[in-house]
Amino acid sequence: MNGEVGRPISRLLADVDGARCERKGDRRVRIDATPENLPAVLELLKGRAGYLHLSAITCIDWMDDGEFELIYHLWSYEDRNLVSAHIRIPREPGVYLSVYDLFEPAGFFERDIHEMYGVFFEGSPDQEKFILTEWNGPPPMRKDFDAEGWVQGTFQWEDYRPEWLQEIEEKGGGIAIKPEQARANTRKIRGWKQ
Amino acid sequence: MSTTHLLIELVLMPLVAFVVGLAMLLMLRKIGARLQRRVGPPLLQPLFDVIKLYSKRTQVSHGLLHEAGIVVAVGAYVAIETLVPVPGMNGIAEKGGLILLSYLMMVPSLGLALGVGQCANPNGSIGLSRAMTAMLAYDIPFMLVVFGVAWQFQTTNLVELVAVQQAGGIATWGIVENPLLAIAGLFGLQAMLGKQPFEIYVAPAEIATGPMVEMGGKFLGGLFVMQSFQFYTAGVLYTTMFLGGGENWFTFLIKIFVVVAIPLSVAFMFPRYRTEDMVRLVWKWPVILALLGLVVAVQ
Amino acid sequence: MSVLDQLLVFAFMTGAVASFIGDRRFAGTLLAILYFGQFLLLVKLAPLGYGAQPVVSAWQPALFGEVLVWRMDALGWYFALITVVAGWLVTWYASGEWGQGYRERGGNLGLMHTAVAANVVAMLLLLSSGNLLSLFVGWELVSWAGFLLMVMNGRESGGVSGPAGLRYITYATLGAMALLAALAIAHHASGSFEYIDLIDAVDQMTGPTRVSLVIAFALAFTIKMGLLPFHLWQAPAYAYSPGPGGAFLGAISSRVGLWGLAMVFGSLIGIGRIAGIELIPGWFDLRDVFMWVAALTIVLPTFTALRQNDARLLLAWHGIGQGGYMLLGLAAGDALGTGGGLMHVLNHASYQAPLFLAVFAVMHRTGTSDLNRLGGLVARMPLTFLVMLIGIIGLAGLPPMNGFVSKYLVYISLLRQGEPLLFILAVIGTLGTVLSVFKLLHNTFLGQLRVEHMEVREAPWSMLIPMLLMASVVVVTGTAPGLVLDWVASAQAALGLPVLDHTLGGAAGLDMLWVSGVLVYGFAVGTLLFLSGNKSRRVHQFDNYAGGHFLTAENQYQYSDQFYAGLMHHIGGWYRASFTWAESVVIASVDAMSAAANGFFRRTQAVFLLLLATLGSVAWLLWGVGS
Amino acid sequence: MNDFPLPVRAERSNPLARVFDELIDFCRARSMFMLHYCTGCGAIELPPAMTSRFDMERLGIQPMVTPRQADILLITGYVSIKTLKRVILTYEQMGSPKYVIGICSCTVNGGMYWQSYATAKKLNEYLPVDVYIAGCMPRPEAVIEGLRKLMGEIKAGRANSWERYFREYDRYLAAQQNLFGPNWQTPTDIIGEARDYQLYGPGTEGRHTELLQQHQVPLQPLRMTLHSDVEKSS
Amino acid sequence: MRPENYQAQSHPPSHEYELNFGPNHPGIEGNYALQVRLHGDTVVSAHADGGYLHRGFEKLMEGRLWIQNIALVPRICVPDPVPMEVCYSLAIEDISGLQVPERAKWLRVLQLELSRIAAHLFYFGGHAATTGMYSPSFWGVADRDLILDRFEELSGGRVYHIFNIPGGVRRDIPEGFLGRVSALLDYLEARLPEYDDLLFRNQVFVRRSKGVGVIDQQQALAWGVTGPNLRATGLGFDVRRDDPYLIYNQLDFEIPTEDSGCCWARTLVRRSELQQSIRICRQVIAALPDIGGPVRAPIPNPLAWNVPVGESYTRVESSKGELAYYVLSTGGEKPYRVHVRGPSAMHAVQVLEKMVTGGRLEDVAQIMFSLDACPPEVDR
Repeated sequence: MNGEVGRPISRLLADVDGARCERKGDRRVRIDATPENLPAVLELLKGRAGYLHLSAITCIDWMDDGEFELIYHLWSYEDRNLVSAHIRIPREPGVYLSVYDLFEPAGFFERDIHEMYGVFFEGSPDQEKFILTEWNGPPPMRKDFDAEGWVQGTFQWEDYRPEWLQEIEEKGGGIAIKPEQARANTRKIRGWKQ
Repeated sequence: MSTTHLLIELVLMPLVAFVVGLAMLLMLRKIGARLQRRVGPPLLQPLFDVIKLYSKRTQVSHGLLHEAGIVVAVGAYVAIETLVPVPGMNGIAEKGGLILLSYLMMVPSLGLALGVGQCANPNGSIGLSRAMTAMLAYDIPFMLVVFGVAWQFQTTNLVELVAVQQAGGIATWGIVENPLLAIAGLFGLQAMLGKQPFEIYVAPAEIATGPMVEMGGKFLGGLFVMQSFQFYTAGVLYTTMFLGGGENWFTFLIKIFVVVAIPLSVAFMFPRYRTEDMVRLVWKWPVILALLGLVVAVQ
Repeated sequence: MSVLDQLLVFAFMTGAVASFIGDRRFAGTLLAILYFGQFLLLVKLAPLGYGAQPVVSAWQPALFGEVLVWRMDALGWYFALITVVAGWLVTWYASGEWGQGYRERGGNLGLMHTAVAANVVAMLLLLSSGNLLSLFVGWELVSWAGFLLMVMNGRESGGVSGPAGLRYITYATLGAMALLAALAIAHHASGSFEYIDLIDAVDQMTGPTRVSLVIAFALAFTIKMGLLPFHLWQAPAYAYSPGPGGAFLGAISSRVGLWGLAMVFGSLIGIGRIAGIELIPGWFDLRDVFMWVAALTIVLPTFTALRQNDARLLLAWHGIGQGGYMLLGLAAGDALGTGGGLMHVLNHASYQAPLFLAVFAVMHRTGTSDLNRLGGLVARMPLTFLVMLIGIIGLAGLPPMNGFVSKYLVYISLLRQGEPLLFILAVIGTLGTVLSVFKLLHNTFLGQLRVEHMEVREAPWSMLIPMLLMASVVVVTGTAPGLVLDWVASAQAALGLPVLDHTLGGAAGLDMLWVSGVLVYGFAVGTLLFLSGNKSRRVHQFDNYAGGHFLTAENQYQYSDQFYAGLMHHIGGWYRASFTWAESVVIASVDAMSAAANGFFRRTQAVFLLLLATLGSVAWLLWGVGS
Repeated sequence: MNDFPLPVRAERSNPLARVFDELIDFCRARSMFMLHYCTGCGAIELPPAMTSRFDMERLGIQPMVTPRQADILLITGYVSIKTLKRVILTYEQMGSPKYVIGICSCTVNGGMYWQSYATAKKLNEYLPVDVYIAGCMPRPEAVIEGLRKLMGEIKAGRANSWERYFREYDRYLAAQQNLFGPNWQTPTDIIGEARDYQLYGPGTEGRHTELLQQHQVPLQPLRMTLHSDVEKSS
Repeated sequence: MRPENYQAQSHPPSHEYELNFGPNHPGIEGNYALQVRLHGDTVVSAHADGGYLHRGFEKLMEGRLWIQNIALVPRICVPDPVPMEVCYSLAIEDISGLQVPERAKWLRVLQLELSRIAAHLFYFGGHAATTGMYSPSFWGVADRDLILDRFEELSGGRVYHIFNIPGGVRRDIPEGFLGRVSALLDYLEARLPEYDDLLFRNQVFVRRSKGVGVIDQQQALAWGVTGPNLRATGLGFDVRRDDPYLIYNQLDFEIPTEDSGCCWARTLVRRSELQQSIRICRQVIAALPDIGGPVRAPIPNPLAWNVPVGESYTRVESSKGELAYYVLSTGGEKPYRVHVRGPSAMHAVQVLEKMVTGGRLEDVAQIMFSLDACPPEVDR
């Protein structure tokens, strides 16, 4: 059965323009869709192929490309197969349609992506903050948010110099680390804006 | 009885009650610990707790009534202790009686309710509403039991009750003469002490210990004292009604500890009921038992 | 002119003053002084309370050839004392800021004063009636005076008081009919309206006559008293009367029914004879009927009160329930029971009136008596709170207040007579009362102070002092119940009932002096223990445990609606099954009847038609309730 | 770091008073109520410490539900900024003497979340910490050992760091404002409390408390007012 | 946080009021909050409030080496950490095509199931405590500690083992380990009847939990419920069987289900699962001596390991339900994106809010616990 699963999906998606289907593993199928046809793809998957379970929605920030990638992971209890539908939406303004009316779990994932990436989902029931209710900074999961830099700027990394260490240092011992040499500095990481 | 004698008794009786009550608190925790395969607290733990709570630097109060509530809760029990006879000391037990005592035992709860009420915390208020409901529930079988005992021995006077039972020996004990009432009374005791499955008004997982929610320092300490009095009073009252009171302190202490140990042991083996389930249960079995016991008593 | 005459004249004078200048600013004070004069005259009659012979009025007018006689005995004096003190204190209460406020709200203060005074006069006339004829005259006066007080508050009560009053007068007319019937039977049997002749004649009566006489009397009096099943009129009628008027009515007015029953059970027919009328031979006699009616009257209205969300209605329903204890005691028939029942009259008046007044004080300051719109007022109205606290402890019947003593006597009486079921019903009533009054206190004074009540002020002294005076009666007679028991014993003697053997501290093995003493001692010990800790630090109510959250004024952090939700999950269905259904039937029928009566009344032969309509409605009502 | 060293319990000259003080300290040490607040992942090692195997109750330690009832605040692991606000509120609501135990490395310096934007790093900047128990996570034995150490400190009258919060409130408030913004406030009145306990020190008020007082609506306790009192004031 | 408004003008009548379950509340599992509005004791509405345990794992992982993240992942779900390690390792192995030695697979299964037993023992105590019965939690936590002892022996850590790494496990089992595990399983099996007497057959407990917090199968599917909570509605879905990983397809075990979907059913499912896990462990113990070979595939220098470009969505069955990792590598020394799909994220927010609404105050904590949501997993 496993090997056969890929084909029905590709047949199913034959009518949808611009949706490509690719088998990645025993029970994994990757679909590349467009923002326009994704709702149709999902509806087909749910309605015709029994993909009832929205396992997750993943968001990836392709900052260099100026795009967000949204991945909808669907599972079919009947086929025992997992489909990941990928789309890319422009990073600005970062707005997409909600699939809440198809999959109720999307409510949580869209809310999560909204606060972590700032992507707004039209039609989602609740886009209020959930985790970061007391966070005023930019959406932190965006690649251009420098968490380490923020930490350096916010918290005082004063030297750890308790009295006993001061005594030792006065006697010429101990290891004094200068702030710029401390490990808590920002290292260059690919894709990060400094 | 001379006045000096009486005054000494008035001081001594609450004091004894407090000490024995603390020992009962310890017993509660020890029983729990043993059932849960633990060692449990050291011998003087309840005393440490009370002293520590009274010595807290911060004593958060929500107003005069909050403070007065604790005073009433503790004070009313001090008064109650002088109304229950113990071996060698009758205090002023002859001036009251079973019915007075049953009603007087609501006064500490009322005092506590006032104090909690001013804390302005709905958790506490829900706890109060549940405590009141529990009182309505268990007092009905309990008052039936009181009626039955009073009818059985033709008196409501606790001193006479003890005298009658001691004069006749074990055969005239309430528990022998009317075991049905005794069982119903034990049921009522479980609910009166507010232990599982009737622990609805503390219910930490639901209302965060209900009435105790805003109590800290000496307020909580007062509640500890009150609870120790409550255990003691319940034990003594039951012993007086059904176990012939105390011939001497040795047997008396054994009796009251055994009486209190029963509900405390049961407590660790059950979850709590929902309020309406509790009311239903308490209005069913204990009431039926007590009514049957009444029939026996009246015959 | 005997002292009784002076008293009656004084009372008439008070009424006259009230009706002429009652709406003046100083009228309240003047009237309070006049009531105080009545009170002094009653004090002059105090020997009655200690076993003196009845005082007879010099004025004995004849009516249709029959003489109207007024004579005050110990029982009448006892009730009159309560009446006059209640009238005095509620008038005092209304004399200051409350009266002004009432007038500003558009109330007719003069009419209210007049109505209260009329009630006092009518009740004095009734309580000092010396034969059946004067009894009837007094009875009618009391009914209509009460009606006046009930219906005059139409605008302020939002139009509720009118229908409530009409319902009352329907019931009252039925009662009057019954009394008339009793009079007819009595006159037929004894040939006169004198009590003594009737007492003699009762022995010669045939069984059915005696039964119908008892039933006719009982019907008249139980309706006024609001016993089951004739209790439905009372709560709304009292609750929506203007404040002090409602307090007066709730405190004493309906107790004239008990006075009447006491006469019947005591001197006129005798509880022994009533117990002799066996319905199921060996099992159930007429006295048992009274006792069971009383016990059910304790339980059902109390649990109706538990469901009320309006403080006034809650109290009014409790007033009905408390009547059950009085009748239960009276019907028990022995010295303890009747003593407890009679003592409960004073006790009830002493806490019901301040409770009503406290609720009206809260209303005066906050504008509402809806328990869901109040809360936390203890910080703003501490003395009113104190009054209510003492009141509810008395009402709930917990030591050391006086309510406990009278209930205790009733309990012991039931215990000695071996009545476990009645006993437990009485206990259930007490427990229900505890629940209900705690809800009243909690929802009004405890919990979170609502933001719109932050600036509320304590009630003025003109309202506080009368309340505190009455509350002090609760405490004093609770500590030393012997003070009242003396009067009760005299009343028992006057009625020919067994006399209660009592001391200053109480009776039947109870010594409240000691109990109060050890309570004070206990509180002192508790205070010492409390003070042994560090000084407490007061915090604001927002500095509170909320699961770690920050509380603000936007949080609704007060539990008041559905206060006994858990209990109601269990017993809530019982209300729906039996009680509210019956109530709605009666309300609907009474409304219909009132409307019809109103229509008829506007026709020509008004009186006749009104009578007809009332009779019809009464018959229909009886049928409706009975089925 | 410690600008204002705390005095150890002053020895009173009256021997009876000394015995009394020692008794109280002994009871405080032998009866520690800890708050039932699982702030972080270290909380997973508390149930073993409390339950049958390690049985904290034999040392007189038992969990309590609300801050009012508790003596010890166990910060079990990293505190996110959102939690830290609640922790501070909870700490201020607890009755002194109160003790804070920082469990897990994260409370010491942020631990393995040192670069996380969501967690606060050094707990003792925001609250006075009595004992740190390092480890990720410390074993129940270590937790109990830490509690025993605290017991010893209390018994000796040295565990006074709760006074530091009153004496140096401005410093703690500074760190709190730095993290939570200038609008930060709690419904408690620390300065008033410091005055009450005679713990008002030079560091109690300062620049940051001024900022606090500018926007704080002081929550005066609801005093019972009689008729006459209000009349006068209004 | 709300603006600190201490000066509202008036209050609506208090027909409804608010209660905060958590973050500091014994009725909440961990540092999480549920704000409920109540009328009487009936919940009118509920609002889940998370983020108290937010550490920004996904952000942190983007900033650390592939191998460093192994230390980070178990912290995402504290009571049941092994599935996190295994799932993350599986994802990397999937991307890089590492072949895990057979012995390592069996060892992973052993750990996974022991971890599941530990989590379930923890859960029983928690569920019982919400209904006011504390003895099971004392027993359960103590018995769980025996499992932690074995983990400590295996890995050196009681709670966080960090024993699974991409390519296998860190080292082989110590001498006599299997015998000790076997003895532990014997002990646990012997204890089960005692748990039955105390908890699962306790009539008061049954009365409290039966018929409370019901989800039917349709709702469960629509709301994305997984794991034991889904199986309690009668649908026997288990990632171990339906999307098998490691060697689960070679094992003989059943998927216990219940039909009623109430709190009671959820507890019973977990109780039966505990037995099944013991069964699996016994099979592993029986098979392991015969499976030789290494326990770890050779991996490049972990400090300079650039996992090849690729993505993987890997799922395992944790004790709470379907746990999935989406891992994306752009060929760098650090992951470009790691997305953790915890089962609790569904259960503790939408499902909890819906189930609590209309229920009773008494049952709020019980429903929360019976869903066995793990707040750190929600907050990440």
